[in-house]
Amino acid sequence: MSSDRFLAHTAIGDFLEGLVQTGYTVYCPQKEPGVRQSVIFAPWQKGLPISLEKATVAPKHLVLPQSEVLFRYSKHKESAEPAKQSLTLDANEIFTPTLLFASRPCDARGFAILDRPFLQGLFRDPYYARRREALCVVSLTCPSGCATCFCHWTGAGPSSPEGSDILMTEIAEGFVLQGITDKGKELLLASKLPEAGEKSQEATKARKAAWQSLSPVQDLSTAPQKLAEIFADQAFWSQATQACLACGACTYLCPTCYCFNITDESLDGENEQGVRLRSWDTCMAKQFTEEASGHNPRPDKAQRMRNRISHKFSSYPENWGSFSCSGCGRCVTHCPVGLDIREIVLKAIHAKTAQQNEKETS
Amino acid sequence: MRIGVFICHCGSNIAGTVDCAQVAAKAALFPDVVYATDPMYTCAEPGQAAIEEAIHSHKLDGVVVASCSPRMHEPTFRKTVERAGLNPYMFEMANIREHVSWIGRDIEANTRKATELVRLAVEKLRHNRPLQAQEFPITRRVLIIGGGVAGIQAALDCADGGIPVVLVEREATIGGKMAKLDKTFPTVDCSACILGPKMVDVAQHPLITLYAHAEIEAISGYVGNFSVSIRQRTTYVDWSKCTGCGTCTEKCPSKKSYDHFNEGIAPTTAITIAFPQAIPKKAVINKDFCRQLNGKKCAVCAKVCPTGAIDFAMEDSFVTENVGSIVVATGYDLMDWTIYGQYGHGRYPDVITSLAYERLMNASGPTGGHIVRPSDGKEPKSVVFVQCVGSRDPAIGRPYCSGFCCMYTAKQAILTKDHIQDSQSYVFYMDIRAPGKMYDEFTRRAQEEYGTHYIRGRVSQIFPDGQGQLTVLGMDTLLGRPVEIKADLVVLAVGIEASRGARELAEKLRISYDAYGFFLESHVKLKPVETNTAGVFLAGVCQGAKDIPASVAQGSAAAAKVLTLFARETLASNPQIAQVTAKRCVGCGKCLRCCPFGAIKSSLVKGEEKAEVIATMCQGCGLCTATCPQGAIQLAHATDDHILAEVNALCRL
Amino acid sequence: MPALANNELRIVGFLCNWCSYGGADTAGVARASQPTDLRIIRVPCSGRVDPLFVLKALLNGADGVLVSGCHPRDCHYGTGNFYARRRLEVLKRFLPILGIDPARFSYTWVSASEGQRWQKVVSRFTEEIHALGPAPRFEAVEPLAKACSWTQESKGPVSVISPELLEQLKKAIADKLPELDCVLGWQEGRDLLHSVPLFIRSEDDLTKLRCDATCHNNLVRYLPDLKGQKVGIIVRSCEARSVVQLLQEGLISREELVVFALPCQGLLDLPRLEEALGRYQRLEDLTLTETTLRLRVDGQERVFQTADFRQSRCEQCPGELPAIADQSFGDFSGQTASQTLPPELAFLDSLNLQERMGFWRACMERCILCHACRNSCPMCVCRDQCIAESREPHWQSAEASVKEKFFFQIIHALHLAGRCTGCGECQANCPVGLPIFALRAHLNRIVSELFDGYQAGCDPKAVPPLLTYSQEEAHIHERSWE
Amino acid sequence: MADIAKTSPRMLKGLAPRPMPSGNPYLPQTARVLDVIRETATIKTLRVVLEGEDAMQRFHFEPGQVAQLSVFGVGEATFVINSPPSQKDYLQFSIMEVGEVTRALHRLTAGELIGVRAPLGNFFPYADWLGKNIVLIGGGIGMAPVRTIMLHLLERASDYGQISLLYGARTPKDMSYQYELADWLKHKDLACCLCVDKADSDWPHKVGMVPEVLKELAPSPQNSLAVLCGPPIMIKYTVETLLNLGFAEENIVTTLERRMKCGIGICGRCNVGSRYVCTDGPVFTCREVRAFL
Repeated sequence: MSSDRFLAHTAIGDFLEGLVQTGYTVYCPQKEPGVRQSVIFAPWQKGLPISLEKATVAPKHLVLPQSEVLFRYSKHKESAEPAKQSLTLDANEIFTPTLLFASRPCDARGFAILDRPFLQGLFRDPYYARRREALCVVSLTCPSGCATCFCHWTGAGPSSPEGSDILMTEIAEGFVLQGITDKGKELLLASKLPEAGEKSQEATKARKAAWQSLSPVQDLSTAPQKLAEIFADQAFWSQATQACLACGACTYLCPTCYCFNITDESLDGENEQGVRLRSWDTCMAKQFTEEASGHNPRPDKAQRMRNRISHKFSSYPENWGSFSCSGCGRCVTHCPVGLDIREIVLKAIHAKTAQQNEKETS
Repeated sequence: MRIGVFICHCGSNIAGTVDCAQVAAKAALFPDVVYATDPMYTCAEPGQAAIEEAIHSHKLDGVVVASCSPRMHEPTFRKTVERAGLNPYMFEMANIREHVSWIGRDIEANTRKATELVRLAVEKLRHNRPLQAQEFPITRRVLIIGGGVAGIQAALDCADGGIPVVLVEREATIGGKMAKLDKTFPTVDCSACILGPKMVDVAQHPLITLYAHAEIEAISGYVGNFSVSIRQRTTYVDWSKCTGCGTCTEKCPSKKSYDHFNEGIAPTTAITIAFPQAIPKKAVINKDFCRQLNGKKCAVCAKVCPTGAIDFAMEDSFVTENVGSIVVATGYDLMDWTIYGQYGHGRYPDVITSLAYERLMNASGPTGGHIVRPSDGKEPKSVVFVQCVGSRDPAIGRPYCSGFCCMYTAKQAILTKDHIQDSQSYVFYMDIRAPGKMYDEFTRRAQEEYGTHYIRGRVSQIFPDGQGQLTVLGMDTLLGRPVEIKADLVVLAVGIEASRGARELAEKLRISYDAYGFFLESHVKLKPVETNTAGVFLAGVCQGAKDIPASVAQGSAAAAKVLTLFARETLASNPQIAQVTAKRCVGCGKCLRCCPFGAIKSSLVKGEEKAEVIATMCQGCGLCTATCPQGAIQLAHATDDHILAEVNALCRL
Repeated sequence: MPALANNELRIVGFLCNWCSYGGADTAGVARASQPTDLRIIRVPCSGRVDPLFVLKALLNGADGVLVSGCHPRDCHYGTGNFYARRRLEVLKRFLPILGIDPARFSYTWVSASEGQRWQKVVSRFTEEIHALGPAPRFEAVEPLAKACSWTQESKGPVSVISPELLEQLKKAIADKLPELDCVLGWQEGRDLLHSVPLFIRSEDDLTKLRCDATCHNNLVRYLPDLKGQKVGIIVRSCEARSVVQLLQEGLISREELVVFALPCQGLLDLPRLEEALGRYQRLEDLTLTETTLRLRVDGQERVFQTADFRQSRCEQCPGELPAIADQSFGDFSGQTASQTLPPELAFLDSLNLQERMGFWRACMERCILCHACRNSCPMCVCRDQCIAESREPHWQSAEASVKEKFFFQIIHALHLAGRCTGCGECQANCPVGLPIFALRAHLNRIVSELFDGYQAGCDPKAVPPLLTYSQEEAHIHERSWE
Repeated sequence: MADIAKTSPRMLKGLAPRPMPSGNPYLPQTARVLDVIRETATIKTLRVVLEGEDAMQRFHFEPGQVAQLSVFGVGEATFVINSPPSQKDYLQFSIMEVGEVTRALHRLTAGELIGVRAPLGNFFPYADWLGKNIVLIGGGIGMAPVRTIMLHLLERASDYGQISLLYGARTPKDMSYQYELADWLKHKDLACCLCVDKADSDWPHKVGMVPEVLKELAPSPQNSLAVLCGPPIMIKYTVETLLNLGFAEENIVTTLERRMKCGIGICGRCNVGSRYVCTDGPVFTCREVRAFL
């Protein structure tokens, strides 16, 4: 039996309310006022308007929050014998079921990219794992490309299912929801939504149209190798990064960047206590790799940009077999100085290696 | 860390309103605290010994004492922990007496507050690092400001102790107020006879450099190394040529100058030598009265001066002296008594100040020691002395006692009788304050032997009776009836105030002063000579009312402090100074701009400009730390992290 | 510490060691009874009190903060309290924009002899704080989602540089280029609407130069990093002020700099334009006049009135170019500043304290701490050494709570007091569109009020007002505690 | 569609997933400071004991593996366990005071509680070295990892050829483990050579930088393997010397130091190219990491 369901535009509120009733915390894009309107994934409550625009910030905070408590520590002792103390460590282990509604396929693909290092490496990250298990991703397929996105270059597209539990495609009066994973299918089957029936074909058509509207694909398949080749080409990287402000906007907006920091924060009260926090960090910051001695293996922004680009298009692929970029284009849209990752990668692909240069000159 | 906490009962001073045992029990739970106790007196010998013992037995590496103000005993306890082998800066204090037990009665609230203050101290201590003092050389010279009897005593004691002295006196001669006095109580010694030789000693002492008619322009530096700029106010007489012969003063045609030294009881010439025993005995032109300096043709003095010392073009000049210590002995001035309407606002010539009366009685004064009425030159037969004119009078904001008026009034009454056998003196007094050695006996002599009539009460009005006498109306509060006295002369015992310019000088010295302008000692009881600025000491009335022997004693005490300070070749710098983390410094120079001491310079570190602190010049104010946006310059023991730890201890949900 | 029991409130006092701490001792010695709420932190000098300590306390649960030092002129260190007076007065006036009641903070002077005055100050301040009650907590206040209106009173034109003028500029740069390491300008970015910085190192680079109303980046941001190199820079009025400010602070060297000045009528507000434009794939053509912007987007013609999309900061631009240009091009006459408040500031002014706090709270939920505001600020010279991220000193937790994010914004704003030249890059580059320029605009207003109309970036010889003092402050009036 | 390199993911190759004792790799074990030994002006050695019954007995590690030590409220830093695996009474760490965490570690006193996440990283592949001559070279604080492998090898000296040690420091005062040097010097299975850059008058051993002294000692590369740990600048020049002496790159084993946070190959700090020092290292052959030295 097909799990495809139809969700009328007018029924979104009821559908989400139903999910809230079953215990989900529902996150959906909401328009926030500001200098420019930003679209943020925020907890939904009955009555809140939702936006179907692509969010300004990727929803990775649902699996990797801006900051989270890894554990609390506290030391205890008795007044009578203050020199003798004991320690308790208390890890956070409660994670509530969460549903992400109307993310984009590039957002969802971010989760798939994060899953590998967090879940499939030598160590399994328990915090990520629990949040990820508790998360159900409902992605809205894109009707078209935009000026800055390039998912189709990175091996995906406007309706790629990777990372999503449910894909939803907008058609005339609403959406067709299609279960991708078992989790997604079960959710749809359990829902009160009507079956999509023939509307499924309409959705397929809409997806095809979206594909066709995209700009031409650039072939990035040689990127891992080319980036490895020009790794030591200081001039290339300096040129590519001279305008970079070394802020973290690109990495914090990115659905696939997962660098983090771990710090202790003392919250000493009458006894010694505090938390160990994990918080977002950016590999574009100088302090990221600076050692206590002052030694820094990546002292220049050129080396840091090289690390970021190489990680996405060379070393992550080497380790995990796929790019660590879903082509969402947020880093391009929001870079204060308009640095364009597409341009840098293409330049790298077409850059001449030192050996080639040598050959030409001789 | 292993911190020990000691909650002092201070007898019942603290324990009376703070549950010290409970504070100690709570403190034991604080982070890094391994030992907490509540002794009766921590500062006493057994208390200090107990701290040392605990440091050894509990292997403490930091100590917190909660007791009185750190301004009092911080140095004491630093020494205590140092004796036990700790760095003296691994110590913090919580002030639970002045700031807790003495200002609140609610035991529960006090205990809670004390507990929090202890926690603040523990948090601060947890961020402390051992600090090492640096040694720096000192300039073994002393500046003494003010050449009254206190300053003279301090100067002579220092100089006799082998320390070069720079003595700066605002007037043209040293001697101060004492030089104006006729006799001194209670022995009725001749003031000039006992002070004169000391003044001569000052003039002749090879180690004393005297700047008279000079003022302090600016002071920079710090203990051991002050730099003082002295303004030599113009005298229009080249003192290097002036021999003090006095010819000019005889010939000067401008004979209506106000005579400051003689309190204006008679006019003098525009060019004067203050008095025959003046040190230095040099002439000074009073610019306000000199004809030549006021656009008229004169210059008589220049013509008669045998050495050609007169110089009408002379201007103020400046000298810089480097010294290691400063004694301030700027004395006092009389308050402006003419604010009192009941005494005639200064309109009646026969109502004079006690200091003017001293000049009337003085054999070297304008009247040659004959007591006469300023109005008509007749001998007064009825003299009324009014005490507490501008002292102990909250109505005009002067609640303090001027200290020595009761005694000199008794002296003046006695001397009046000596001078004019058939005279009768009356004294209106509030209380007779005569606590010194032989003092009370002296006031009794005035009454019993010299028949002075003491009336307890205030004078309500003085007015001329139209027949050449003054009517003095008052109240005898002992008898509870009004009194009316016909007086030929009324002498007001005018209250004292801080010498004019004292506040400005305090600002230059960076010392504090009280509401009335008297300089503030470091501790009322235990540091009456020291100030809050290291190396600056106080002597005489500038610190508060006192009589001659007390001033002399304090002058000697200040000298002793200077000699103690200079007993060493070097001084240990305060290690609580600013330190730069070169890695964080971006060389923006904001700290350089703000530092009040010029103690930060820019230096190149690996080709980059970085701030560098000059350790001996930094005084530890921390302005740079508050200024540096990167937190690159941190004041040791008041670092951002220290203060944040305290803020966090108080404010964190 | 648990919240205070009974009715006590949390009041923190920063007292200088020499005067006020002594004054409190004197009060104690005199057994002058006082409320017990106040907790005293002893500091060497009131000049040591970084205003950020006060904000740290206020944001973290203090109901009131009191700073007390020596009376002006009596500072043990000579001038510490003079600096403190300026900084603390700026702080006091800064608090309302954050939604904090300025009555929760006070500063005063108490000498070591003034035990009675101390008693009076403590009692009065404690009474006042009790009258205000417990302070609202930033993290607990109701978020206020409210947008500020961008409609503007005055609608000026935007900059269009004529081809002739551009050629003239290019020629001048080409002439100078041999003696320069590089010249900073702008070029077309990912499409015609988006300009990005250009580092001109060759004649070839020079052909890409573009200087129109789409060029919003403040290039002065790069100058401190290029110290030691000989650099040319193209400036308009706003950039020129940033250059002046850096020169004033000695962070760049005039000798290493060649300034090419262009007139400017105004710049386009790209974030708002993008919002109006909506999602598009291809921008095919752009024609810009002073009044009209014509775009062809995905085959469709779109026309915008530039006046509707002129940057709000251009309304406040004094227009005048500080006298630092080595070479000037075009006509600089004709522009004067309007007296209107920046719209984000006018908006905040229209809110009450509680609403303001709620507004910022809602904003901070969106802040992702990317630091684009800071890193694009030409005056933020600490860069890698920002105290918002350092562990020593440890001003901030890494926790991404609204409180910590807000504290970061406060650090950035306060560090710009008297230094911000109003270029608005902080706000323009915020990916989530937070109106943080309001904080700086408010500080600029305070500085102007307190220091005789002082504006940063106008006079290379001026001293930033918080790095100096005067013994008598014309516009700072000490409160009496009577 | 892009067709990117479909190489099998390398992360999983060769190394089995490593569960942590708590099941949560971020959660440290509690340990109590047993002893603090002042080594030099800037180096202290901590001996710590894992809390809990049998915790020490159950704890296994290999020489070269590291631990993340926590001072709670301050943070974590990475140190090699420099006691040999056979030492079951305590774990030993030598710590140079350079930053916030090391400063806090230096302030610890016996009896205080810290956190330990260990063992992390790979280790010296001593099983592959059987029968070989081992040249151990340690400089400064780099003697710590050398100490653990040295003591481990000496316990089974008969399985190896000649074991020799060259330990250098700046001055005699900068030498750690002074209380053990005499034992090392007279150890029957160890050829121990000490050197300092700058000697005082009663220094009986060699004077000179490690690369120079090494050149003078000239160990034979025949059937030999060099283990080299120390500050980056020393590594750089000593590698050159070893290569000149004829040691092959794959026979020079060294340890890399990078700033680490997670210690489990995720947080993105310690990578050199596609490899993570925290999981793929810290032990590398010179061949693997030459470009990053």
